[in-house]
Amino acid sequence: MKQIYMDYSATTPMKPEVLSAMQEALKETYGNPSSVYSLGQEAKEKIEEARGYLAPLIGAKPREIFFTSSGTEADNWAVHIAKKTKPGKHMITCAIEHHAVLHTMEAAQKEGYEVTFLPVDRYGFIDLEELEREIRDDTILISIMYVNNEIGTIMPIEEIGAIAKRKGILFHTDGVQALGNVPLDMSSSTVDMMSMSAHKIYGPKGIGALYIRQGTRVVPLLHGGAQERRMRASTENVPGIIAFGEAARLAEAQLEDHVERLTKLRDKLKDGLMQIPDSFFNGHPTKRHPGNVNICFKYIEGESMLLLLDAIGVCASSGSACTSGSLDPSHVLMGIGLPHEIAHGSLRLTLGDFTVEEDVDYVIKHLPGIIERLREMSPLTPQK
Amino acid sequence: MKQIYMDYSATTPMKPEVLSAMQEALKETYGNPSSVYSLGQEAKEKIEEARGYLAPLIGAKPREIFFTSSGTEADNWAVHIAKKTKPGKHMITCAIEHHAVLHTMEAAQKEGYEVTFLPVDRYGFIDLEELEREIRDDTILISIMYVNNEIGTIMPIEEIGAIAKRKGILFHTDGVQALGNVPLDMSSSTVDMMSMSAHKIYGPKGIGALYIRQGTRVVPLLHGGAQERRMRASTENVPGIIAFGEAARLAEAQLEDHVERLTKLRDKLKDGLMQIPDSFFNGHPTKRHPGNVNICFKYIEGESMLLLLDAIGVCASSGSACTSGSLDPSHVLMGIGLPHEIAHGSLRLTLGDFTVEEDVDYVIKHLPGIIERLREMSPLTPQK
Amino acid sequence: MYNKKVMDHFMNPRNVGEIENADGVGEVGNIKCGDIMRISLRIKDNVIDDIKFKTFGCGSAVASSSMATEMIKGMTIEDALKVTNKDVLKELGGLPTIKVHCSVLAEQALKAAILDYANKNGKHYKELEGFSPDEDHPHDEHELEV
Amino acid sequence: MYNKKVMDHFMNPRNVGEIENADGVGEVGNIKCGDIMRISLRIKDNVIDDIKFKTFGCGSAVASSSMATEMIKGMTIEDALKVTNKDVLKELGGLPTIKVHCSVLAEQALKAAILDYANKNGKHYKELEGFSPDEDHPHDEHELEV
Ligand SMILES: Cc1ncc(COP(=O)(O)O)c(C=O)c1O
Ligand SMILES: Cc1ncc(COP(=O)(O)O)c(C=O)c1O
Repeated sequence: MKQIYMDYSATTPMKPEVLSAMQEALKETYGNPSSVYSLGQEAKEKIEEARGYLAPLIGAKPREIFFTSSGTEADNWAVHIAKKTKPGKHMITCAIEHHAVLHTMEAAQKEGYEVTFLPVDRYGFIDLEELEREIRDDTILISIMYVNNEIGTIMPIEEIGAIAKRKGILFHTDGVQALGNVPLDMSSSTVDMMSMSAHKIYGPKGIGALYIRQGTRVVPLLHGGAQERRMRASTENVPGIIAFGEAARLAEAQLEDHVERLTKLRDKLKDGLMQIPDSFFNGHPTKRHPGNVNICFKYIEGESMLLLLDAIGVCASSGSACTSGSLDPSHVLMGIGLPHEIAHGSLRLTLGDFTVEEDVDYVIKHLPGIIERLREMSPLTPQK
Repeated sequence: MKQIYMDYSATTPMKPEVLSAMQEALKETYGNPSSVYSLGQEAKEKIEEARGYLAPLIGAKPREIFFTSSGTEADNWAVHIAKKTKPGKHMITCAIEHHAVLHTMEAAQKEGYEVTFLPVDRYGFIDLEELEREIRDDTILISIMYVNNEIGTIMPIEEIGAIAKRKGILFHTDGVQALGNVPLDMSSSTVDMMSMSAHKIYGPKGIGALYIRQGTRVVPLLHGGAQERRMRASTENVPGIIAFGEAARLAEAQLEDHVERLTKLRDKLKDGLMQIPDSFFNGHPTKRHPGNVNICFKYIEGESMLLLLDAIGVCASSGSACTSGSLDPSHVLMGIGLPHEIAHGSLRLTLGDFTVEEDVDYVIKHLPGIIERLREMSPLTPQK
Repeated sequence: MYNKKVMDHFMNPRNVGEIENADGVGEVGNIKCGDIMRISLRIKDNVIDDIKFKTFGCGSAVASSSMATEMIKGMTIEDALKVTNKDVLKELGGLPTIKVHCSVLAEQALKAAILDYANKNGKHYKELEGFSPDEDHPHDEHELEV
Repeated sequence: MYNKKVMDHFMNPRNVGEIENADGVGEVGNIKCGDIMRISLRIKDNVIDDIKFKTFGCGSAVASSSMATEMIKGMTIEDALKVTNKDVLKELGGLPTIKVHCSVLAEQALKAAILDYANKNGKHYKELEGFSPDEDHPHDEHELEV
């Protein structure tokens, strides 16, 4: 059975070029970059080369990029930097952030910080006036994600950043889903810090980065050795960094094509699936991740849908409670105001560079039967 | 020119089995383990399989093992756990810990914790009576490394742990250099938490683990998703974990042979190099890492030695100021009481599973000439 | 995640549907938690002659509904009331820990259906004493001690 | 880490040694910091006729010692005193940032040697005003603003 991977926002397979760069590095570039001998120094050079590939993808200077172990670590670090370098006890974020930001903020609350979780409208947008109203004298950080990972909405980051700048508040954005999917140019941006992750752009898992604008005070989250200019300790994950660099290089070269091609596929998939009765499209229709389709199907539960999709070779995700391992449907779907019974029936299909039109056609053809079947089994479906 | 790698304590090349397990996983096992579909579930199973390989290497239960991005993160996390779960403001460690512990402790000091840095004797041992004397009512953590990474000394961990246990204090050990080099059995140990790192046992960089004894309260250091039983967020580094598992499996199978073979090579190397005049052996003669030789050569500086060794294909390290990028020679060499002029001339050669006797012979043959050459250039060398 | 037997019951659920003019119907669950189950019964001579279910829920909810109905069909009411969630789990060969709570619905729904039958027919089963179909089933905790 | 030219001067250092009965000798540096340099000079008609060095230090200390002595040999004392650490760095094609401080020794040692010569011979060079061979050379800081 052909496997149709439509969960690119969860993680991506690696591109062949990235894979071979990494495989080679694992074998050859094993020297510790802190070492004096050539083997170590070569590793160090390759790290700088990779930093030099990531920089243009986001319009940054190489020295503004610090490698981390993941997007999660980058998010945690950004909040830590605000806490340790700014005087004040208040932070602002929004209700539909990734847990890497939300739970970090909640941990800060336990330490005595006050956090405002801004509500969002049905598209996932915060109210800019409300943001301004919530800013206090002791606000040290505004953290609003660039692109939402579930509903795909692209936030008005520069407008938010302009407010932050005007008020002199540090502005962080979780750019994990934006990287490689949205044109980014930190050199003309209001963003002070941005989180990134390699495994969302056809790179390996276990490597990420935090962009930190020049002029920002930095303190480490992980203490230890002098790596990353003393700001992020631990022996560098050299092969991971090299692969991240290669993935970034490709993403930069292909960005326009990537967005154009995916957008077409996405809209075709959306139009096809919205033919199914009692379906609700989530997120903004156009201001959205080029590969993200998120739809709720009434009367049915997400995990069941995923299992039946898996049985026909389709990999997808859902914001239902059962798939998140928690009791409630995803906080994002709740955040945009969906009632429980609709949110439980959510399906997220995220397309990527290996998706072809036939895959889209296949899902359009087979999903209606799956929905039908589950609805027949559901006590909630109205009797015909 | 043949390359003779003698810096296994800095990092190791990967074993072929580990490399191929990782290369395959990078390609095939790309599913997100939190996903419902088979591709994700297979990744999840492989993670548990890897945990099951690491557990016997340290005599732990699989559920006591939490994967991290590195030994550094594990060290930071252990200190964090003590801070967040124990009432009290005092911690005890020792002067020759890895920076991942030392600098984490220093960061805690800035937050108001008091830290006792126990001095060590010339072998690197702390005084157990002094340890007991320094314990206070509000001591929340004792953290003493298992094997020192520079001088190779194996600490009397169980004796230290017995004191901690008697006083009801959490006991952490940085086991990064012990893993795979010392028989470990957590099931009969006094250790509550132990840090590990894959790239020191022929696994990849960017993956580590923290052992946490069952019954210990745990809080996350990195907040976000529900991975690692909600205790360590971020999409799992699946290929890294799989490779760590494979490296652990091999280490377990080969431990005895590994120790025996390396010990012989180590002692031969040591005896050969100690023929050089004005040389000082560092660390304990027998209670030491099976592959570690650390010698100071008077009148010369470490980095120069490393460069000349590199020129003949030998990869080694030194605790000289210039190689650490700081002003002083390594805190470990200072900690065991060496004067600056001796510490600057330190050379660490660490052997591993790809080291053969000819490599040892080669170094014994060529190092004297290098020392001689540098001494001739040094203004400190007494005129003959 | 799920073993073969669970997947079989999920992919090919037994006894799906609704019995027309059933002797007893029970519906339990909570839309908030994402699982709702309805069981309808046909009772003949104190024996569960036919049983059908409809379930809105995840894989384990569907599979345990299917398994439970299959086990219960043909039992006397007294025997059926003795079937617990644990028995269903055992027959299924186990469920992932975090999924166990999704399987308690079947036991609850059956009880609710029998209660409905009992109420309609003026019967009394001591196994149902204290049972309330509207009570929430227990959920697992979110803290960790290793 | 080091470029080819630096490595060449490290691997094949020029002017290593000690001049017997030198006209001026200067030693600077600090064992704590791990670099010490001694320069000895032979001066003829106000010209540096011969110069030799001994250095205890890292690759950049040795290479900059070698390069500096090579540059200075044959210069008048006045010209030699104009040679700065920057000139040496430039000739070397640069050093890694954290290594730059290791290269200041050469300038210091030369000055110290000329001072010694001046003191012995009752000479005075205005370039040496305010120079003290025992002053520590500056080191870089350990904080980061990106
Ligand atoms: C004793 C010790 N602890 C911690 C570490 C840090 O490990 P990692 O490089 O995986 O962060 C190392 C090695 O660098 C080490 O030798
Ligand atoms: C928006 C967003 N932020 C953060 C993360 C976390 O990234 P990582 O898995 O690299 O920790 C993800 C993905 O998991 C994400 O989609």
